[in-house]
Amino acid sequence: MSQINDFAFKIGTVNGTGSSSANSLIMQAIFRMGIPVSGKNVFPSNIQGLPTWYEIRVSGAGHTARTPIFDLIVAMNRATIEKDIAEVRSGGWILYDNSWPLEDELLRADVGFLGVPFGRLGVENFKAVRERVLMKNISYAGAIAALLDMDTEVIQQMIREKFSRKPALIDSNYLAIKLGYDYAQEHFDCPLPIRLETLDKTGDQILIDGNTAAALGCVYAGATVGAWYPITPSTSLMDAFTAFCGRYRTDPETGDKRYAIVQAEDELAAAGVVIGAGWAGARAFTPTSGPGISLMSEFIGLAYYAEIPSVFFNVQRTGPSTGMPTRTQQGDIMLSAYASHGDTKHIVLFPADPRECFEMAVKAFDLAERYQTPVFVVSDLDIGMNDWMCRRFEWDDDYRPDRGKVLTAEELESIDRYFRYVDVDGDGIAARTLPGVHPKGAYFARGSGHNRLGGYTEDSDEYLEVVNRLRAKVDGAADRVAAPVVETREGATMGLITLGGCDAAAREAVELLAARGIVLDYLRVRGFPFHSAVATFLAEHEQCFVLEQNRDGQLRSLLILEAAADPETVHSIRYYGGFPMSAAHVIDGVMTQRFKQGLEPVGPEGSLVEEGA
Amino acid sequence: MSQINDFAFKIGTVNGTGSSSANSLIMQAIFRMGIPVSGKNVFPSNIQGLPTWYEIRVSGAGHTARTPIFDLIVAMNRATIEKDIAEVRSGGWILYDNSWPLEDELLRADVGFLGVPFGRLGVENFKAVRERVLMKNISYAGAIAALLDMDTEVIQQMIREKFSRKPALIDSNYLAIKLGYDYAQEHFDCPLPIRLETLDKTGDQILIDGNTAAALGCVYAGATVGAWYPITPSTSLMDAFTAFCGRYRTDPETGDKRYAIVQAEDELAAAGVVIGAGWAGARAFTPTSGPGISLMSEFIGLAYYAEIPSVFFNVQRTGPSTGMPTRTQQGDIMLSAYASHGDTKHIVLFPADPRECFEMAVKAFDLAERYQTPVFVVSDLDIGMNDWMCRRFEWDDDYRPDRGKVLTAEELESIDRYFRYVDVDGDGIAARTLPGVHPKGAYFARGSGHNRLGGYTEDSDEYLEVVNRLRAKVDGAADRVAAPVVETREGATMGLITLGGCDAAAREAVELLAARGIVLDYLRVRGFPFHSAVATFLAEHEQCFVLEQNRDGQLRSLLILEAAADPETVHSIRYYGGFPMSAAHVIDGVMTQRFKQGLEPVGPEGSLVEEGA
Amino acid sequence: MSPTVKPKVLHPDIETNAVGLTRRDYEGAMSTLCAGCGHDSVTAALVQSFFELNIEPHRAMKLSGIGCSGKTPTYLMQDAHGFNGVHGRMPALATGANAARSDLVCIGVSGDGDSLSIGLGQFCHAIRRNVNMLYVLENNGVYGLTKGQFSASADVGSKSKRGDVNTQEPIDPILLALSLGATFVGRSFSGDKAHLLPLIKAAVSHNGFAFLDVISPCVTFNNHEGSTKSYLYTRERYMDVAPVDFVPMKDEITADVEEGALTIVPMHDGSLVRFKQVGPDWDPTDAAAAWTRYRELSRDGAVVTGLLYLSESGDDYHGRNGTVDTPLVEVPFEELCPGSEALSNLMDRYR
Amino acid sequence: MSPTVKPKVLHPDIETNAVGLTRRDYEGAMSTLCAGCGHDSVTAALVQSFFELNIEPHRAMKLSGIGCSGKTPTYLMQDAHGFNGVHGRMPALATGANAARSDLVCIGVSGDGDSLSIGLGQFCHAIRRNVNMLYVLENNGVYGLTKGQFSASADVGSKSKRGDVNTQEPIDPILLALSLGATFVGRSFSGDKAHLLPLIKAAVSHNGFAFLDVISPCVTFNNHEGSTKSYLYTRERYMDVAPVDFVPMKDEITADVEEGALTIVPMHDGSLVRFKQVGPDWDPTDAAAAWTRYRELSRDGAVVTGLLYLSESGDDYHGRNGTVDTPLVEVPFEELCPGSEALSNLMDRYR
Ligand SMILES: Cc1ncc(C[n+]2csc(CCOP(=O)(O)OP(=O)(O)O)c2C)c(N)n1
Ligand SMILES: Cc1ncc(C[n+]2csc(CCOP(=O)(O)OP(=O)(O)O)c2C)c(N)n1
Ligand code: SF4
Ligand code: SF4
Ligand SMILES: [Mg+2]
Ligand SMILES: [Mg+2]
Repeated sequence: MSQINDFAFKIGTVNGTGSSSANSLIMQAIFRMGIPVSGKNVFPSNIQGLPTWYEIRVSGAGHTARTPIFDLIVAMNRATIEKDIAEVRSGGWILYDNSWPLEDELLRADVGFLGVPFGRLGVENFKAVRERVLMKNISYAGAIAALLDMDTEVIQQMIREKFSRKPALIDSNYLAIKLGYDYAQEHFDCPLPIRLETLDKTGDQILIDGNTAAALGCVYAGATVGAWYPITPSTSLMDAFTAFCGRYRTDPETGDKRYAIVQAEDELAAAGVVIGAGWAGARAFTPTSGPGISLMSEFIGLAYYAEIPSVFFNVQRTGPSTGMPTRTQQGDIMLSAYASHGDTKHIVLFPADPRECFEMAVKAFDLAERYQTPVFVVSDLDIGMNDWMCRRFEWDDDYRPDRGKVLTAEELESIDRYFRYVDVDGDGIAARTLPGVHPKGAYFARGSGHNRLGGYTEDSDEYLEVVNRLRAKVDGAADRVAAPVVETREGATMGLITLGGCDAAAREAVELLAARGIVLDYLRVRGFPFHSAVATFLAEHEQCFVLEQNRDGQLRSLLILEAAADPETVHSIRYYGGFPMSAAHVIDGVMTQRFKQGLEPVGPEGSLVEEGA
Repeated sequence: MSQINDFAFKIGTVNGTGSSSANSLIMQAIFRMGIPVSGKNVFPSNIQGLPTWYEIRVSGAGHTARTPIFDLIVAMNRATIEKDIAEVRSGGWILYDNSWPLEDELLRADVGFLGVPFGRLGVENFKAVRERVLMKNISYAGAIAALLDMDTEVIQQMIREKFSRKPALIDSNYLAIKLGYDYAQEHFDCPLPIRLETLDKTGDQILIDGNTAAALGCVYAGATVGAWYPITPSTSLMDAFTAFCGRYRTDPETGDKRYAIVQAEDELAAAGVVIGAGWAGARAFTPTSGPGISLMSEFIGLAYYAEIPSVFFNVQRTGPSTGMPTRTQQGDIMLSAYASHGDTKHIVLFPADPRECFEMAVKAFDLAERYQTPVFVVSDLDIGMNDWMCRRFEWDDDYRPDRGKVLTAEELESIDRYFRYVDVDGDGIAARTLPGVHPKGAYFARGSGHNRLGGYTEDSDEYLEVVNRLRAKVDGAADRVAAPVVETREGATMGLITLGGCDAAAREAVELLAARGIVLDYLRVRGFPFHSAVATFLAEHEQCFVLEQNRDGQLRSLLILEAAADPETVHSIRYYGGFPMSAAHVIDGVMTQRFKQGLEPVGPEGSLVEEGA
Repeated sequence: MSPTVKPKVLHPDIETNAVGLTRRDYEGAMSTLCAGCGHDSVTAALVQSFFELNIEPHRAMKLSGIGCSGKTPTYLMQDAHGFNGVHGRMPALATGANAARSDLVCIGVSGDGDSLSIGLGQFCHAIRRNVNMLYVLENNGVYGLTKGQFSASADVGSKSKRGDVNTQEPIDPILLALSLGATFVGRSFSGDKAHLLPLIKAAVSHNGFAFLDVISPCVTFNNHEGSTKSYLYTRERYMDVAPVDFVPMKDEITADVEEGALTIVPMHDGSLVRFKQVGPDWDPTDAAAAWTRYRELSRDGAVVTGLLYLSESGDDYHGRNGTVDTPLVEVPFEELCPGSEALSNLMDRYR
Repeated sequence: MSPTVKPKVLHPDIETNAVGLTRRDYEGAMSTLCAGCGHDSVTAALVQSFFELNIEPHRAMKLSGIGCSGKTPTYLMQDAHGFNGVHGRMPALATGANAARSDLVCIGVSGDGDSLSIGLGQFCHAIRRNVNMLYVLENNGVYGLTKGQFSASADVGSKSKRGDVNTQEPIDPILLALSLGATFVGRSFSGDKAHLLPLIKAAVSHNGFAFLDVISPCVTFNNHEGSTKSYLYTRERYMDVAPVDFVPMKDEITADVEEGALTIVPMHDGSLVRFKQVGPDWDPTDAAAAWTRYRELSRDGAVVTGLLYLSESGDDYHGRNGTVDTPLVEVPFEELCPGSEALSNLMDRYR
């Protein structure tokens, strides 16, 4: 089988050795050749010295989901070479550093071993120790370029761009690339059957990670207050916001900042800063991950009950507890919907890729202000920290923030008396006011019992009036949060439902399954409370598979509780081992479930899907 | 209709004026007359000067649920007299202080007004201002005694007991009682048609609140470490634990304490202390309420994942957020089941009354140690803070704590090597060890990814092995947590399902409905994960009504997700205004739901049930 | 049970301030605290101060945590936006509110449980950030609202109403604030309104975090013999080491500043703080000396009060951050959103 | 990826201590920290100290929060129970563990983010409770594990690797601890093992909360020029004001205590702490003096180290609580459960 523009490889190195620049160089070069590509960084929760991998998938057909099958493994890390060799597919290749010989017992007959003396080349060509390490990593990029038939001009151009401010480094990088490239050309039959061929499929695309995209969304939405406490994998969101604000929000004359970023002492405080700022009228947000949401729970309930606009980005990682901070998961779905004690229900957005991170970040502020409530944008480590290929972002200059119902000084002047929680319009949303605007606008926000007038209460009826309205308000948002993406296929009676970063794998699987004669309609949930189209889809399909990345089938649960899914006909497909979803997992899950439902005579072998007990 | 031993009255006073002793005096006197009685304290979230009510229901038939219909209202608080007068049932009575005349517009023709010059009597008979206020409140107890035909000897006996250490106060209390009693006898036609008659139905009963009972359970279970941060309505649990430990856990010779109570700086710390102590081998617990559980969420996830026995009492109050701290609700059901980010699932016990608080407190420690996981005992303000009539507690001196699988020094000595998370028995439970016991026992507890050996891991398979076992472990507890209470009736095809403090109202309603020809089987959930009998009950009934005190039908949701309840056939009945459930609410809810299901031609009028939108 | 609003009694000759408001306009709902609670005296002092400072109520934000103390904002300036947040977390809310609205007067009221137990971390970090606000800690040594447990400010040896004796070292917010580099540290007593007024005014004028620790006895749970936070105990041991006068901006020129011996500190907004009598032992501009002497006197049993430390030279949060002068809430959207062209250019960098 | 266990090299003449263990027995898994990380030197000092103190590893409990610092317990005493809790909450876990097992040596390791940001409240309250434990704060001025953000201990003017300058006042744990009544306050430097060893030993012997603030440079994110927590900066400004010798219990009688000029403090367990050279400026038994001098010297740019303050006379948590001597975990159930008769009697009171 020819594998032009259709293969995957991964590179095993040691973290803290500069391999990440080599890896993104490779990925970007492929991208610039017009070939769809995706990369997954598999890194440890540690700063230096532990194994790290970078997985690159090349797919002329445009599939960007992770694949767990590798055609080539670049095994630069002696500590993991055994595992790496074991993992490459039969018929694949191992590229390794043969400065020292490989133990015989590691060899596999069904795999091609491509040894390049990276270490020796480094020692021979570079002086400083640190430089040798760094250049060794750049050299493997050169070797890969030769093996895969990469466009060397593209690489050189990238090196020039990257080091435009440090020209001294351009030469050494050129050299390192050349060393690897020439050695490979000389010693191996280049290119390999897995190889690249220039396409024109990335013209309107960019390579960007979801956290950067979300940060950009915050800037474009006009968010002025950001509060945070660092936590992987959300940290880069605030790093990006800081950088963008530095560029776009600094007064060119005075150098003054049109934003305030508070690095809070913890997540509780970060939530409090956001809610205080939201109450005072700023668009405010905090990025965090699961442990942070747990810590913010009390404050989230306050924002819900006192009706304060606030935006929470939850870049999910593998839980529970500290879990695996550098692995991905979708384990906070239920929590996002119902966080905090008592009866609560929140608006949630589930972006599937960086482009949606950008768009939904903007949307989140509009929803938060429109519905005067906390809004969660729930992505995950894979979306947030990996570079994804997606369409260039666009901006409509006519966009103006939807501040929702906020009374102006003029409006306040003209009314007799203002009461905070009176539902004038019957949509569950009462008009709010901001401090500093008008004496008549004053009200007292509180998390304790209050009545429609905004007064403290311990009276049943007064209490009930408010909490019942809250429920109506949030439920009423359903069709305005985010409509699902639906794709139907001729003849499908069953559906596949998923959310967030499972999208690419799901679509790929739906295609592959269709080829096998298993035709599925597809729905991707993008918001909560669920859009009415979700219940419709469920009602219109005899059986649905619900695909997600957590142990307990949280999306499925939520669909049952909130979209009238029939528990008998929604079947769970879950993979939650910390890696992004792959089409193989989906297909495997569908086949397993079909077998269970009596639709297939035999189940798939060696199932990849984790079965919760 | 004769209302001997079957009526309800309530007393409106100002808090901080000593009315609570008068009220409990009245309640206790009725109890000592052998008549079933229940009392609900309706108090403000404030220390002094605001309205407070005490509701007493007398039921020869033994119904102890709250009733919202009052035959007599003692309106001692001028600030609420209008409301109080409006609330008494037609044909009922108002007992009030007529030292000052009542405005004409307050009078109701359908109600008997019984004026007693409590203020004047106080002024005439007592000197100190504070004494006058206190004695005024005791006097109304005297008037009530006359009106209801209370046994005065019982009252005098109680006063003697109460002030045995302050004999000076006995006389003034006697006098105050006598003043009210005589005045009523003289001026009114005593007793009223609503009156008491000695019975013998409370012989094996006690009057106790659930927090005291739970504290006693902690003492009997051998809990040695208690950590807490004060929060209504859980505070009295630790107060009681402290008092019991003072009595039962103090070394008679040295005065040394066989317990450690840590008043922590907040709920996060309280949870940490409990988990630290549990890890070190102590039975440890913390009492709190909803906001505390929100704050503890992160730590709860740690205890779940690192498998540390720990017991959390959640005495629920009305949420969300600070909510109404002195009102009751069952709003933390879902939270208890799934608290913390990531995939988690917890063991929960739902006591229905103080006796179960006692028993389940003991059980909670056994379960926590057996399953090495956090266990929640979820009661509410009504159960926790009100005095309930219930059977005397018993203790089996053969009880020994179930410490679960804990390896002794001898066992450790005899094995080759110990690994913390290996599931030797196949029940999902790995043996644990305690510090200080044996060098071979050492292991590293962590909330980050770990494998079965107890080592840190970022490996998918190793991670999955542990979290899948955790799920099996907790699910495996289902039949050992607490079997539901089931009561069947001839001919019932439908069921009523509830939990916790709704029990009394539910039972009463089931009786009353049966009299109307609506026959229901009854199931009260007592634990989570649900016992298999719950799913069986659901499967065996065409329709079930799920009764609970929260807006969103959380128990119903949980039954759908975790006990295979069919959403189509489980109908929600909810009342969540902050008062305890009453039979009227249940009947009303059942009738409304039956009407909706087309089973009744007309729905009930003026529905008491809150309809979530 | 909506808050009882005090009837406005209109009096022909009722006094109005420079912004045309009466004292009554600075009041709020009727207090529901216990009769005699120290917190109500603090409220009265705040009302009076804001009236005299001519603050427009709608140009102020009042925030609090949970506790009897947390109710204080309800009882003042009904025309100011108020926020009664969750227990111990007012500092974060105030930080956010101030980040958004640097132009409004930010008033936080807290309790000793609220600030020194559950909220200790937030309290310390708000000091560290020098958030521009008045922060009043109504300190009664107990958790009033939950019925009288010792708080972290209870002194060793102090007796509870039930008779228990506290054995734990107190957390002294004054020592803490001075250790954390607080720029305005005052201490007063709810029972001494004349003392409180200039402190509150100076605190409002301060550019940064102005901390006032106010001993505010809990008559219900901590006013008995054996308590070290009772009215009696405080009165008996009261020692005012650094009392101040406050000279508002407009009076400045006419202010009588002749008594040269006194320290006079010009405040950020142009008003003056004049230390009435600063003994040779007390230098209100020396944090270390204040820490040492305060601790020494306190250990000797004194209840030390006054404007113990003041530094007007530093930057508040916004100064350090370099935020624009326009409150962020009022920066026009056009100045916040880079627009489509910028986005298009930016996109080129992600290729 | 289970922890790499160091191969035990058996050496015939390998040194054993009084409990028959070798130094290797006090080690743990191989460190995964960056080469040169200060935390690893702290680990080495802890290993050495516990070895020399003859602690039986299984009679110790080691706890930590999250961060690079939080990994330290993994690298020492593999035969001790360990608990790597959640971020900033180790003090509570340790309080609970110590409440249950007062007889075991309790060792907590934390970072400056862990203790001074998210965990500040818990840290302060553990001091207040005087929990009997060794508390090591590996202080590097940054959040190492999340890649180098300033922590609350970053000094004003300190430069981040990216070039940002910190503008916020640091929270100095020494000033804080002294303000909170800490009973053992030491400061050291990971680069000076000889200095650390006696401090660690004295801390373990202390009856109460023994706090050690150890400057422990982060080579990856905070060891550049402009950092005030780098090796170079610390070495250049190192000022040891109160170095100590530790004389273990068994050596006590033979200890050379002739040099009368030195302060000698007998510890709770019978060992001695001997201050090697305490200048006229430093009285390690005077907290106020320590606070003042420490602050002064630090402001002058010194990195002040030593056993800055020690008070051995107080009670720890259990002493104040009056807990039985038997660790609570070992009190027999019969002494905990009042039994059926007591219950029956009690029930009579609820009628
Ligand atoms: C998270 C949380 N925990 C506990 C409580 C209960 N609570 C309310 S106020 C309070 C203490 C108040 O003490 P303090 O701050 O000193 O105020 P005071 O009442 O003495 O004025 C507590 C513990 C709460 N409301 N929220
Ligand atoms: C609740 C929570 N918030 C944030 C994090 C992310 N986090 C891990 S370690 C750390 C800071 C560590 O800094 P420090 O305590 O100084 O330790 P160091 O790494 O510098 O040794 C942070 C913010 C987390 N693990 N948990
Ligand atoms: S309980 Fe104490 S603090 Fe609370 S209102 Fe009463 S006197 Fe004030
Ligand atoms: S990042 Fe810094 S603190 Fe963390 S291991 Fe590396 S050097 Fe040490
Ligand atoms: Mg207080
Ligand atoms: Mg650090």
